[in-house]
Amino acid sequence: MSDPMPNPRFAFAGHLTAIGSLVAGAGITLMPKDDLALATVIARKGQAGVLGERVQALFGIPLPARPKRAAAGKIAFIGTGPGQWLAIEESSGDPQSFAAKLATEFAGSGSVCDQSDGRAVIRVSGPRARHVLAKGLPVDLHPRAFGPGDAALSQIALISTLLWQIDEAPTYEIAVFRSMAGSFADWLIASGAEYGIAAMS
Amino acid sequence: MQYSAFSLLKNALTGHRYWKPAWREAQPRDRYDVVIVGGGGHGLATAYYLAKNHGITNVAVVEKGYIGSGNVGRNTTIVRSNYLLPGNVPFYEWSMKLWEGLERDINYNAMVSQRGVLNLCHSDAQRDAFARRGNAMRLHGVDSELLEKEQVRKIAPYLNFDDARFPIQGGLLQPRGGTVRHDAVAWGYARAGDRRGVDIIQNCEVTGFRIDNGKILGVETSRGFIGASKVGMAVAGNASRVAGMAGMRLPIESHVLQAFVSEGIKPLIDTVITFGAGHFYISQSDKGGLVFGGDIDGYNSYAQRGNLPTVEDVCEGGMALMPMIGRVRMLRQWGGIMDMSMDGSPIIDRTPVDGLYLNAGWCYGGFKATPASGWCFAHLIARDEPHAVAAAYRLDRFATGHVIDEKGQGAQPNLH
Amino acid sequence: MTPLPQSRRLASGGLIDRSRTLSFQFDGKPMTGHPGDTLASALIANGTILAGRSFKYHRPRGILTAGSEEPNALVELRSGARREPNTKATTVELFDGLVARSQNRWPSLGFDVMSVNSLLSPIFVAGFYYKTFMWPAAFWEKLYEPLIRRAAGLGRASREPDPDSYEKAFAFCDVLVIGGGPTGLMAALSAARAGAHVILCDEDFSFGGRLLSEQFVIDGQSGADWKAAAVFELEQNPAVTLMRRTTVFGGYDQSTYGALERVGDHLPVPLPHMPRQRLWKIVAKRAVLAAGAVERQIVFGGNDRPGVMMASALRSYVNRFAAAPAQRLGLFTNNDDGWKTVADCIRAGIKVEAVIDPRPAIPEAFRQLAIQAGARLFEGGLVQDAHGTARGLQSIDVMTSTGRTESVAVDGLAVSGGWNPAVALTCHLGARPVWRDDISAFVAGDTPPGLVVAGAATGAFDLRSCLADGVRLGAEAAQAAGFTAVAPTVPAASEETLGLMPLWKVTGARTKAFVDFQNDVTAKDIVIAEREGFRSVEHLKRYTTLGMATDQGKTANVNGLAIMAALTGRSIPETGTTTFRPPYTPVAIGAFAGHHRGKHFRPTRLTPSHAWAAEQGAQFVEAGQWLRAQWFPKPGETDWLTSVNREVIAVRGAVGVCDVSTLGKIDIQGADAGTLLDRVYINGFSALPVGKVRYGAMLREDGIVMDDGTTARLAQDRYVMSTTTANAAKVMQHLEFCHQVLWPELDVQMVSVTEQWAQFSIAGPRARDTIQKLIDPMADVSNMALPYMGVTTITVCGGIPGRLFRISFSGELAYELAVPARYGDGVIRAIMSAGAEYGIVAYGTEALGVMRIEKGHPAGNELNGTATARDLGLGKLMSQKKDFIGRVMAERSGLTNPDRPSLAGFVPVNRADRLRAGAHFLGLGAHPSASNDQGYMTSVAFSPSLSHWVGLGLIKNGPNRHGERVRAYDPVRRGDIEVEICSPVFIDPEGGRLRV
Amino acid sequence: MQIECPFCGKRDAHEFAYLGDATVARPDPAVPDAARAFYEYVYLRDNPAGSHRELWYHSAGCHSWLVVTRDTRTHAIETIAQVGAR
Ligand SMILES: Cc1cc2nc3c(=O)[nH]c(=O)nc-3n(C[C@H](O)[C@H](O)[C@H](O)COP(=O)(O)OP(=O)(O)OC[C@H]3O[C@@H](n4cnc5c(N)ncnc54)[C@H](O)[C@@H]3O)c2cc1C
Ligand SMILES: NC(=O)c1ccc[n+]([C@@H]2O[C@H](COP(=O)([O-])OP(=O)(O)OC[C@H]3O[C@@H](n4cnc5c(N)ncnc54)[C@H](O)[C@@H]3O)[C@@H](O)[C@H]2O)c1
Ligand SMILES: Cc1cc2nc3c(=O)[nH]c(=O)nc-3n(C[C@H](O)[C@H](O)[C@H](O)COP(=O)(O)O)c2cc1C
Ligand SMILES: [Zn+2]
Repeated sequence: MSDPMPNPRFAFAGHLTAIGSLVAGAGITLMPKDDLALATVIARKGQAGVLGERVQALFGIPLPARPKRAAAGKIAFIGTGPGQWLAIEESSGDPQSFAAKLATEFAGSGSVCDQSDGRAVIRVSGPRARHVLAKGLPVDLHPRAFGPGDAALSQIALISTLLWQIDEAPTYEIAVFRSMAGSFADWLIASGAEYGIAAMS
Repeated sequence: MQYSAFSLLKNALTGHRYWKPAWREAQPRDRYDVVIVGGGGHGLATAYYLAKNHGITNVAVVEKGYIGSGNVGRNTTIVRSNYLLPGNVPFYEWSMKLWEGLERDINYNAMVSQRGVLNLCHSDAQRDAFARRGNAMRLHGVDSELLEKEQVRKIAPYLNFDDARFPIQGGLLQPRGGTVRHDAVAWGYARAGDRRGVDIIQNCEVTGFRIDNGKILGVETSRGFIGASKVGMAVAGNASRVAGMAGMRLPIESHVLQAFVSEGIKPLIDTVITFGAGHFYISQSDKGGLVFGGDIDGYNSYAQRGNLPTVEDVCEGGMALMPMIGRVRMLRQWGGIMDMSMDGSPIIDRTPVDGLYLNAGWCYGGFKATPASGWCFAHLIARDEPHAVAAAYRLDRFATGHVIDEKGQGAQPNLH
Repeated sequence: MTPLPQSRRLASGGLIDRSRTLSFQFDGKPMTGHPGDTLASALIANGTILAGRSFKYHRPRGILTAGSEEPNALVELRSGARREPNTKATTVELFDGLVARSQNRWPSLGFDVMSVNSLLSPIFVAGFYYKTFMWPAAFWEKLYEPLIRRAAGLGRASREPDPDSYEKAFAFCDVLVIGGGPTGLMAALSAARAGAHVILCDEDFSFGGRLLSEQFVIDGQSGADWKAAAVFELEQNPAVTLMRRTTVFGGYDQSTYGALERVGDHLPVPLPHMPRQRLWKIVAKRAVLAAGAVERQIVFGGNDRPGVMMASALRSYVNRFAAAPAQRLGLFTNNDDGWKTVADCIRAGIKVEAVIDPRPAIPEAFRQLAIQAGARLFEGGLVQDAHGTARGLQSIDVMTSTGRTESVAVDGLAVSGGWNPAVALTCHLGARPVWRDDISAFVAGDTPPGLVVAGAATGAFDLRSCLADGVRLGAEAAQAAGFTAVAPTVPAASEETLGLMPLWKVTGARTKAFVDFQNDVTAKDIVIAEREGFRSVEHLKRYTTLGMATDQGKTANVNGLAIMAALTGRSIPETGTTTFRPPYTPVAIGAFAGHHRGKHFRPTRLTPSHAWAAEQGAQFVEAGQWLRAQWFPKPGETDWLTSVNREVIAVRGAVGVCDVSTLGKIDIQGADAGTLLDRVYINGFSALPVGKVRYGAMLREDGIVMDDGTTARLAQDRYVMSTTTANAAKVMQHLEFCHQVLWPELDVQMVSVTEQWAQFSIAGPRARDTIQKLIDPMADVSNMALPYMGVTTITVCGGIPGRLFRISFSGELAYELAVPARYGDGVIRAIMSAGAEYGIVAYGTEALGVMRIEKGHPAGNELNGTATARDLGLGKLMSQKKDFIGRVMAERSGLTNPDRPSLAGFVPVNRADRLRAGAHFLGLGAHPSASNDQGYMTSVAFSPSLSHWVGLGLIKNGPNRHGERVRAYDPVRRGDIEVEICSPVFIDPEGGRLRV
Repeated sequence: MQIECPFCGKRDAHEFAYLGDATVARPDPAVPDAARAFYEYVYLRDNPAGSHRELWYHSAGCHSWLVVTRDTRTHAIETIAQVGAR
């Protein structure tokens, strides 16, 4: 046991290099969100109410019953299905312990599963973000139909996606299965190229 | 009037004034020995072979619309006998043999074009599966060749060999496979049947069966009752509806399959090519249109039309396989209602009703079967016993477990 | 060559930008035009009359229309890889450097050898090919068909990959307005004023529709000025999206519309990163179809001669494009609208020689107009024949109302046979149009939910009603989408009349009279079709090919069915129309594919160790969507077998590591997790102790094996299931079905964790030694603490939390180590260095396959969707004590017959022989025939341990025939060898190595 | 075709997997003629032209199984509900 703990390799590593020279006049800005702890939380049979109370008590967050993001501080819950949520902890130093903590807190009312590595999350923002996403997302992102706090489970370029809106900039965050981060980045870059793309890390 | 270059010339000289209708506009009579429900390829072929092979000429084909308005007139015209399972190979090969002699038999040019059918493979496992299939075909005396990538390149150099998501590794070729002009099959059988005395009754919808004591007496139609000693159902996508009129439930769902044709272009694609990994197949019609298709839309439908995602899916396959067709335009899309059976294979059998026979479950592959289906269904109706090459197509096979599942998808019709 | 001057360009007027000149080439000839021109208008301005050749007879053809209904003027646009066959010159927006070439002619458009076909036309009538070419049989493929194919088709597609890119996009709106003529503009304004989110599409590059082509006055302004103001207002409204160059080509279920935007087609090549075209999928709450109407032909002799043009098109060329298609014009119209041509020609200085109007009495105003134009007026007259050459029209034969025939010299003939409302989009969901006698045209019948029709598309052929329709229907659409419409004001426009007298076909023509121009269907073909019994319109269409060309008969179909109606004595509505299908105008296949071509055809899934494997020079293989390392060639290894043998030997002799993260992983929790597993697996899981792993197989409800894999119990109420790579999604769906649909009462929670974990198989006698070096030093992984089929949680590499499963696919002492995926890359590097001293190798899917075959584990090739658990030797697992999915159906006689092909091992009798998967088994000496077929080889591998090939296969009664010899018959690869049936387990049948 | 998932909202049918007839019910394996009952459950379908109750799975969305009542002649959707939420 001499070697130090290996460095993590994040899902978008090496997949955004094609942005290269597309930066001019950037209509969208991409930022991989490698610092999120993610966990799926599913209510146990008949325990959704109890679970909701636990979440409210712990985080001050009302569990959304729809595809919505409810957040307080560093914590957010997104409705991903009937009785199912994706719990998120921002700038998490130790993603595994987030799930572990939730599991303990929700024992008996919710089943928790760490997904911090299962989903790759990228932030897409900028004046052209809606135009770019319209090239793949079959969901109306017009402010009248979709705003901060809204979320959607859908598919972009044949890749299952969970998208939520953070602010009116607009800023979106999109979670895809980790293994598809490369293909998703390819699509994002191809679709955003005409508007210019900047990448932030 | 016999069709030939000579008769064509002769009529050209007389201003084409003396051609006769290809088939008479028959009016329903009170009764027939046999009534065939459905004026598609199978129904018309059945009537023809009843007359020709069994001497039963007091036959009517009743069709709710115009003949050929069903799937025989809307399919991608591919004929082949590259099947895998023992229940299927002899039957489809018999059909292939009948195609080879069809035009002289019925005196109608159906443009049987044995230009070859090439299935592409993209992995070792697929190649092994093709070897298994090719060998099964050879065991029954059917032509099949397993091709290496370079041999495929010779046949179709324009395929995407360089930049493919699923690189082409080889293929299975059936040189005798090819295409047949869809409409000509319906018209040719209709004309040939008519010449042997068969009545072809269009715009006559069967609305019920008259059954007494478990025995068929005839059919109720939109144009009145027609008596018959025997009745054969060959209504493809409408099988459940029609069989339902006789109180039967079938192991069938009706689904839409779309097909597409491009604007006419000069010869580009000389064989039939199927890209299984991309759900795409294509050939070029003699008129120049690229005729192509892919998967079924995937839900029960009688609407005879499909939706946009399937168009996209099919064209994605096309562009992935042959990126030079990007600027060729799709001219038309349409759909046909298919009788998707629970194991992907057809049914040619008696029914619980005495004298009522069923021909159904052809899925998206019954065009190639047209001659043999007609031949075997006629045999079954005439002799009340199955023809040897169609003996596996029993209705009770689902209950007994003798299913014929080429794709191994089980009882989910939209996956066959 | 310097371009010639634009000899037919009118001195003034038109909506072209004369300040800029664009150069282009047609058939190599340099020409010029202006922005605002189409290729067709520029050709006309340059005095080009001949534009194409027809399909069958190679007849010379001119430009007939000014829109997307054009049947004649089809060109090959651009060149090389960008060559676009069959492009309508009438819809191509002129750009600088445009190159176009005429089609279907040889050697040149002016002199086409194939025009002899026209002489053979008495033979080439409708359906001729069905009647001949039957003898001798072999000649079809060799002679007749190649000839027919070469003659058929119009343009040539490129044989090179399309270099441009395409994309798709989604749009949502309250009101979609299809068509931006006066009706559409008004509808969009009215909906937008109510606050609705509006999308307005027009296939043209300019909004305005007929306003651009007619001399209209609206609210006292010119049509063009009114349009400019309307467009300006719409542009200022952020809730309105204006889409020029965008054809709505199809209507689909639940108000989804397909539209094609030609983003870069008006440029020589698209700009960098600009797609050539974009496919829009528009979901609209409401839609207003304001697509206008298409003017139709009249069938008379020589009506296809270059120089014959639709009257409305002629006005488009004159008014919009300032180009004169003729200098001495004849006008043949059966309605008032056609008369607009006379006034416009007077204004443009085009001589109208004659007006032939079949109506017995025409309004006095028109009579005056004819006098003003100095035109001869043939009231109640008919054009019987038009005469001319490829270079243009020379004269027309007019049959007067008194029955005399007179010849009039003209160089152009404008024809108006009336108007067909553009109803196609109302019919895409299956509705049929209905006949209206007052306008002699089909109009929309039932419309799809949410779609209304407005303006000329409903048969309202006067501007006033069009504007009023737009106002009303735009407001209603907005209202239906939840908005409050403001009080409508309808702009003022002058009155118009139609006064149409139906006229389909002129009798007594002496020359060929065409119905469908592109496909060369003549009136006589329809007569023949009728005679031969092809009387249904659908039969007529298919037998003669009427309406099947690239224009889908937009100008022709109604004439064809009217002629058939007359022949059969039925009315036109009884005769009916053929079916309208999408697309409204043809759409490039590339546009439907969008981004999904080449490597992007389907998403690619990469394993957590992908980057590392690529560094190692791994050979990758597509496994479904995944890319997996197939083997890791070492320098000097040139063939795959050498590498794979080395990898296998290393695993069996020392240790190897393989990324198995692609296997599906499903986390299953809840009080009833075990119960659910009991019901989906054939064997039991509720009694599995915590910390243990069990192999399980699951069936479909029809009794056939669906998938297999191991499931570990992590806690009393928590399991993690593994599935095969291929079936991961299918199994998840199945479990959700079982839970949500069949047994909702169970307390179970499931989620896929496939992507959360990087999972490595570490296998071989030194596997434990290797593992030991990686894990938390406190953890005990001895055989006692973690025996075969045990599972434990650990930390590795100084703190990475992981799971360690003691399971083996290879048959060796083996572990599967799962760590969070982000550490996959680091951990495989750590494993490699930990194992270095033992000679660790990385192995790929090939070596994995070899070892599983050596161990007789069924996998993908055996789980073929037709094999039962018994067939695969898993019969013993089928619990007798409980119900499970597939249990009942698995007992059907056809599935329990001992003669079914079942799993066995195979070795070549001559050990040097190679086995091949896909070979069929025949009895020794049996004749190769289907009836002697006993099964087939499913999987083969070269076993480096045994130094010969081994195989698995399904053969009749396999388990009871070990020791027997059969033939492995493989004619497609010329193989035919003797093999011996044996146990499917070739290595360590007692399983001792697993348990050390 | 657009299907309005009760949880996710309106989505193209492309996002869903189709299973078919929702009116058939898995028989009790303990009934005496279980073989017959299962045969009918697994294989026989009414396949009506008209209103059809059918199962769809929102595979690219919330993973709900839905019962959709849809007219097979027009594709018009009458009702949609989460399975079990009758
Ligand atoms: C898009 C598409 C592509 C295809 N491609 C191929 C292919 O490449 N190769 C291949 O082998 N197969 C293909 N098929 C399948 C093939 O077309 C069909 O399996 C076959 O045509 C079915 O047999 P049929 O010709 O008798 O059916 P149909 O032509 O459908 O005949 C059935 C007839 O019954 C009539 N009918 C229905 N109900 C009644 C009633 N109550 N009373 C009276 N008449 C009634 C119908 O109107 C219809 O005319 C394809 C099918 C489609 C839709
Ligand atoms: N008097 C007559 O006989 C007669 C006949 C027809 C038209 N008109 C005149 O023409 C005008 C008709 O006005 P309107 O607005 O109804 O029709 P329009 O022809 O002026 O406009 C229709 C517009 O729709 C577009 N379009 C058609 N199909 C489309 C599609 N699928 N996708 C996108 N765009 C498409 C066309 O490019 C065109 O710009 C009136 O001014 C009327 O007086 C007169
Ligand atoms: C093999 C084949 C080739 C076809 N080629 C053409 C064609 O060149 N032009 C055309 O308009 N339609 C073509 N069609 C489509 C038919 O017009 C029609 O859409 C199809 O027969 C289904 O009928 P429906 O659309 O009337 O329902 C073709 C159909 C088939 C089966
Ligand atoms: Zn959903």
